[in-house]
Amino acid sequence: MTKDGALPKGFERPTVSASPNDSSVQEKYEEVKSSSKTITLRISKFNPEKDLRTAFHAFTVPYQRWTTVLDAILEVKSHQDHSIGVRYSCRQATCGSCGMIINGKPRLACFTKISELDSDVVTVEPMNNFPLIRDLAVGFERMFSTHKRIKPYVIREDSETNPGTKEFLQSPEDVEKYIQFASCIKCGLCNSACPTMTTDSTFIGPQGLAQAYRYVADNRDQGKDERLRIIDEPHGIWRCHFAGSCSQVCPKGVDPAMGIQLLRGYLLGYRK
Amino acid sequence: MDKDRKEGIKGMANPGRYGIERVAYWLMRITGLGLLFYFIGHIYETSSLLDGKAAWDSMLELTQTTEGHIFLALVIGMCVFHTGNGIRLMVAQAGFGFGKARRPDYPYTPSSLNMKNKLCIYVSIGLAALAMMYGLSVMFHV
Amino acid sequence: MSNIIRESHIMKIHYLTALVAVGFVIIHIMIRFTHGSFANSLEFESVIANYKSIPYAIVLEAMLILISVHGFNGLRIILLELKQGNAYENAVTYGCLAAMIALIAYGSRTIIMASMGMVEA
Amino acid sequence: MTNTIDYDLIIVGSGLAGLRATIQAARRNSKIRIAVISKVQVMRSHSVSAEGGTAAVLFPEDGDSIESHIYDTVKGSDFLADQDAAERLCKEMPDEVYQLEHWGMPWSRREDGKLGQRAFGGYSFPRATYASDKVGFFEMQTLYDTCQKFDNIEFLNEWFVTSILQNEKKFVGITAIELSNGDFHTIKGKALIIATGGAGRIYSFSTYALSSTPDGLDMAYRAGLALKDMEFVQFHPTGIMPSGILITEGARGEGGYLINKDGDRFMKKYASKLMELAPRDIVSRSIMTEINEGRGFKNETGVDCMKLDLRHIGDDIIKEKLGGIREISLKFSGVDPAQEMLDIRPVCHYMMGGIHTDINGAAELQGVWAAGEAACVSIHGSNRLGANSTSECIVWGKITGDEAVNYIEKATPATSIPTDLVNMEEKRIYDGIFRGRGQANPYEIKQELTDTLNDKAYVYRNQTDLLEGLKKVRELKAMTWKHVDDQAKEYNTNFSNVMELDSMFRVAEVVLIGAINRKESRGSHARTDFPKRDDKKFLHHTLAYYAPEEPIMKKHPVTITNYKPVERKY
Ligand SMILES: Cc1cc2nc3c(=O)[nH]c(=O)nc-3n(C[C@H](O)[C@H](O)[C@H](O)COP(=O)(O)OP(=O)(O)OC[C@H]3O[C@@H](n4cnc5c(N)ncnc54)[C@H](O)[C@@H]3O)c2cc1C
Ligand code: HEM
Ligand code: SF4
Ligand code: F3S
Ligand code: FES
Repeated sequence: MTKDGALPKGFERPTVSASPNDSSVQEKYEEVKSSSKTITLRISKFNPEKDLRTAFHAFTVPYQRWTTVLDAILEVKSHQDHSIGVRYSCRQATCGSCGMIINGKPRLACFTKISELDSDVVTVEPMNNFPLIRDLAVGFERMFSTHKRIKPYVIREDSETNPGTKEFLQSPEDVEKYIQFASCIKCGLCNSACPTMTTDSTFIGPQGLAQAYRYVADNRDQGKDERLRIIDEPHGIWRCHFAGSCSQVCPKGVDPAMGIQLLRGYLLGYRK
Repeated sequence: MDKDRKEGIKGMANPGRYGIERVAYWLMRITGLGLLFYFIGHIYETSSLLDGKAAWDSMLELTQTTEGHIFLALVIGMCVFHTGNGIRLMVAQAGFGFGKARRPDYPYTPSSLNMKNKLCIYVSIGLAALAMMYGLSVMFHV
Repeated sequence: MSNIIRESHIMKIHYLTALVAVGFVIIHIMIRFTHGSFANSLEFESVIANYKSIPYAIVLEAMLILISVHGFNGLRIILLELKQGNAYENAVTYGCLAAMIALIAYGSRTIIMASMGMVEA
Repeated sequence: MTNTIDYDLIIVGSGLAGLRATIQAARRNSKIRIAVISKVQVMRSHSVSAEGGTAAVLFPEDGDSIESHIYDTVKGSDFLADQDAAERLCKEMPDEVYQLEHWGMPWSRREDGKLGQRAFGGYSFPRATYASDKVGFFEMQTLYDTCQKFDNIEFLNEWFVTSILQNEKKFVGITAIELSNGDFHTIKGKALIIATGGAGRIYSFSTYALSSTPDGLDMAYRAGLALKDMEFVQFHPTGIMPSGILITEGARGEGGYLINKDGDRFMKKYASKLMELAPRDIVSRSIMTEINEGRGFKNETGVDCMKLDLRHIGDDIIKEKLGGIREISLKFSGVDPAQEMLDIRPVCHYMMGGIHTDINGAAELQGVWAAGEAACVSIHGSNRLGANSTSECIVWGKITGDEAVNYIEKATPATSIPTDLVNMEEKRIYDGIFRGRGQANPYEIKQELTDTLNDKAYVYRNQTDLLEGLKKVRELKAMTWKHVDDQAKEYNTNFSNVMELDSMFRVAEVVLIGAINRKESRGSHARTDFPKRDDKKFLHHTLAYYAPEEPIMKKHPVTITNYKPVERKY
């Protein structure tokens, strides 16, 4: 997409002249401001004290090329409806707070630009397959506890150091084997997309399984057998059917589907 | 309202949002179940052998209808797809065919959703269609 | 159930039965073509003749077992994912197991009796 | 309405400092019950955004030395750092890097399998240990995951802590609101570690997470603990336009250039030796000087900016070592750093100041420690060197964890929670804020407040601006902005947003008053009306104590051991 210098969607812009106080840039700016387009933002709202079901409220929001869905939601929260319940923090796709369903697909609000959605109406809903707390905020307790269950840490006797200890040697190639899975920001989008999760809330889920693989693939770790035993249960790794939706929605390129299938290689005896 | 907000079967069977892998996923389920029902029926059907030629023939008659033929053609299609996709899944689930894990670069293209896998799915669907057509041509003597 | 047998063992069986079944199903369908036409192959006499060939009867029996195991385990998987809870899951597991055994028994009766010629005229 | 819970150790804030303290305490004594409380879900703390590196001396055999790290830190601080603290940081850090490595940290490696290090601003040796450009994220993950080993840790996700409770000059507990259901709790504890991070969201153009508001600092401040050196706010030279998201110093560490309108690498004028890798205060000032003298660019949003050129580094190295910023610039600005230059501008990035502590991280109330960015042990003095902050978080996380366990192990039976304090706090937040029916929109007030700081207390400061800023802040404060529309219990972020705003006023005031009082230029604090450093009058820390009307300002001596202040040249 970017190899040939093309810009991501929403950035088809005219060549901006490099000289600064150049009047054309200023004009461009004026143009951007005055032409500021608007979209209709439909936000799913639900207040557990009062409501029996979720309902959509629609707002008109101005946006620019770089406006993200999170920006738009916070714009509404600041100026139109203070009560919107939404979780956010880093606004740069590293904290994993802002997963939600945007125009039908699970995505990070801060990592989805309005302009790339190609739609005049943007609909945001809380993530599916997570218990709803309020409006767009869902409960993560179960995902966190399954994460804990797969023992997500280096298991070996000398993992606590003494003064003067040096590193375990690891080549850049060794790091490549697990770094992809270590990029998980625990946003839960994958769990929300996985078809098994739509009916099975006891499934470990792609997030936890990918983390199990992250540690199994790390050559500093010696806890493989322990971890394999944990995930080899009726609602464990075998409830993945390689539907691939997890990898499709993952905003960080973790590719849980791949991790899960690789992990299965150990259980099927193809890998040691 | 359901506290966990599980999407239920509806969500499971909603392939529109996702890729062909998701379609393959639910086709696999449906064909698996379909085959199981056919299989049970088939065992019941063949058991009529024990009751002699008359019983067998009358049982056969039931299936030698247009609907019966179409149903049989469906079974053939289901069987071919299920087998083809099943073999793909088994190869994939043993961890083959994704290349290696590596540092992801933006924009992220997950290597598990690679062309090889997609191709296998399309081929399975294509083969299933071909087999169904062949089956229909045999059964309807065209 | 899960404390008696690991899920990975079950799934190995699931995959293995599928793989072996592929071969048998191919044989099973190929046999249809040894009779000239599809319709001919379904003639009562040719079917009975097939059953009387002991190797083929063994193929049929194996196929019956393999596919039943595979198919009912598949059903169990789907049902387990549909709903959770101890009682329900036990019911599913044992229900599928029972159905599987019943189907195998019922199918085996046909195969054994047909191959031994215990068929009404 | 009030529920009481009881723990031994309470850790408020779950950034690098909080989690490192948690692990230290948990592994020291498995009987101690630890609560980690954070207003965001624990692993979503601001620390995940740290990008570039963690400083440590790992390769003395290649010519690095602890001594040099100490001196670089002290010199970088413009000699306001407490030198004993800087020494402790540099000495303890190597072991900590290896400890993180043993816990699974995916540090980037050299070909020989050892840890990789890159160049960073103000260092005389490339000693920023890195993991691609997601150092903070991976460190947070390593620490959070390692916490899962222990059963004596309890995470209280999304609990907003509002005040510190004390009895007979001893810490006894805190009050907090559980956001998911709105319940108000008092939590009893024997010891407290405050690790609530920086407060950079008092500036509108900021690299910080949106959750980095000063409520943690404010809670300590209201409890009578001093805030130290708050006038020193670091502006990072390279915040990308228009979002203000950080482009790590590692980008320059890997060889990036800063280019002005004439196509010059203008840094040669300001720091001929270190060029782009001079300390941040110097680079930021250089950029602003260039812009003020008309050699800047205009971003298409109309704001002045400068260009950062990474094109010569090449796509492959950018992908390997700067993948995160490549993603950020592609996504948020539509610029591929391998093809085009990036629009950047100095951006609020770090607060050198914080809760006043001694070298062990102990605050002025018995049983309370502070660590990380929220604390001011004073390692960074008036200007922090890049990569030294994550180091500080980790080292003082560990130290405070240890100290708190020592204290708990021999603590006398807990005194009871004074109900009048709890009632007062309930009144403050519920009657004062939750039931507030003010006329002004608090979100607009917040925008104005943060814009004011951006305008008036930015890279270059002067008396007039600062006074105007203070006046404006007080005007805003006097308006009736205490208004919470949302009266629901569950997940009421409207309520917490207004509480955050409330704390911003007090802390912004301390920043401005500190800046007004310091009539010199030192480190990040550059006064155009007093362009020279003045060691005679101002070689001291600033302390601010809470008083209802206006903070009480005091002075505090700087610890100088080996290095006499000299002029800072790079
Ligand atoms: C974009 C960016 C990049 C950086 N890169 C680097 C780098 O490369 N190298 C480096 O050394 N440093 C870097 N820094 C600085 C460094 O990241 C921070 O100083 C450090 O992460 C602070 O960590 P902390 O543990 O003190 O606090 P934080 O990580 O900020 O955590 C604060 C915690 O306190 C909680 N909290 C706050 N108030 C309350 C309350 N009232 N109730 C309950 N909980 C509360 C928050 O929820 C959060 O959990 C960077 C900073 C930024 C902004
Ligand atoms: C002969 C070739 C066959 C092959 C190679 C095959 C392969 C597979 C594989 C690999 C799976 C697992 C899918 C997954 O985990 O997602 C599966 C599931 C299943 N199979 Fe088969 N199968 C075959 C025949 C059959 C037959 C004849 C039946 C019917 C009796 C059947 C019924 C099922 C069912 C019900 C499932 C569960 C569906 C699911 O898990 O999604 N299969 N098959
Ligand atoms: S694997 Fe990807 S989608 Fe899933 S939680 Fe991690 S980052 Fe989110
Ligand atoms: S979407 Fe679910 S089925 Fe497997 S490949 Fe991903 S976990
Ligand atoms: S706000 Fe952090 S991921 Fe979106």
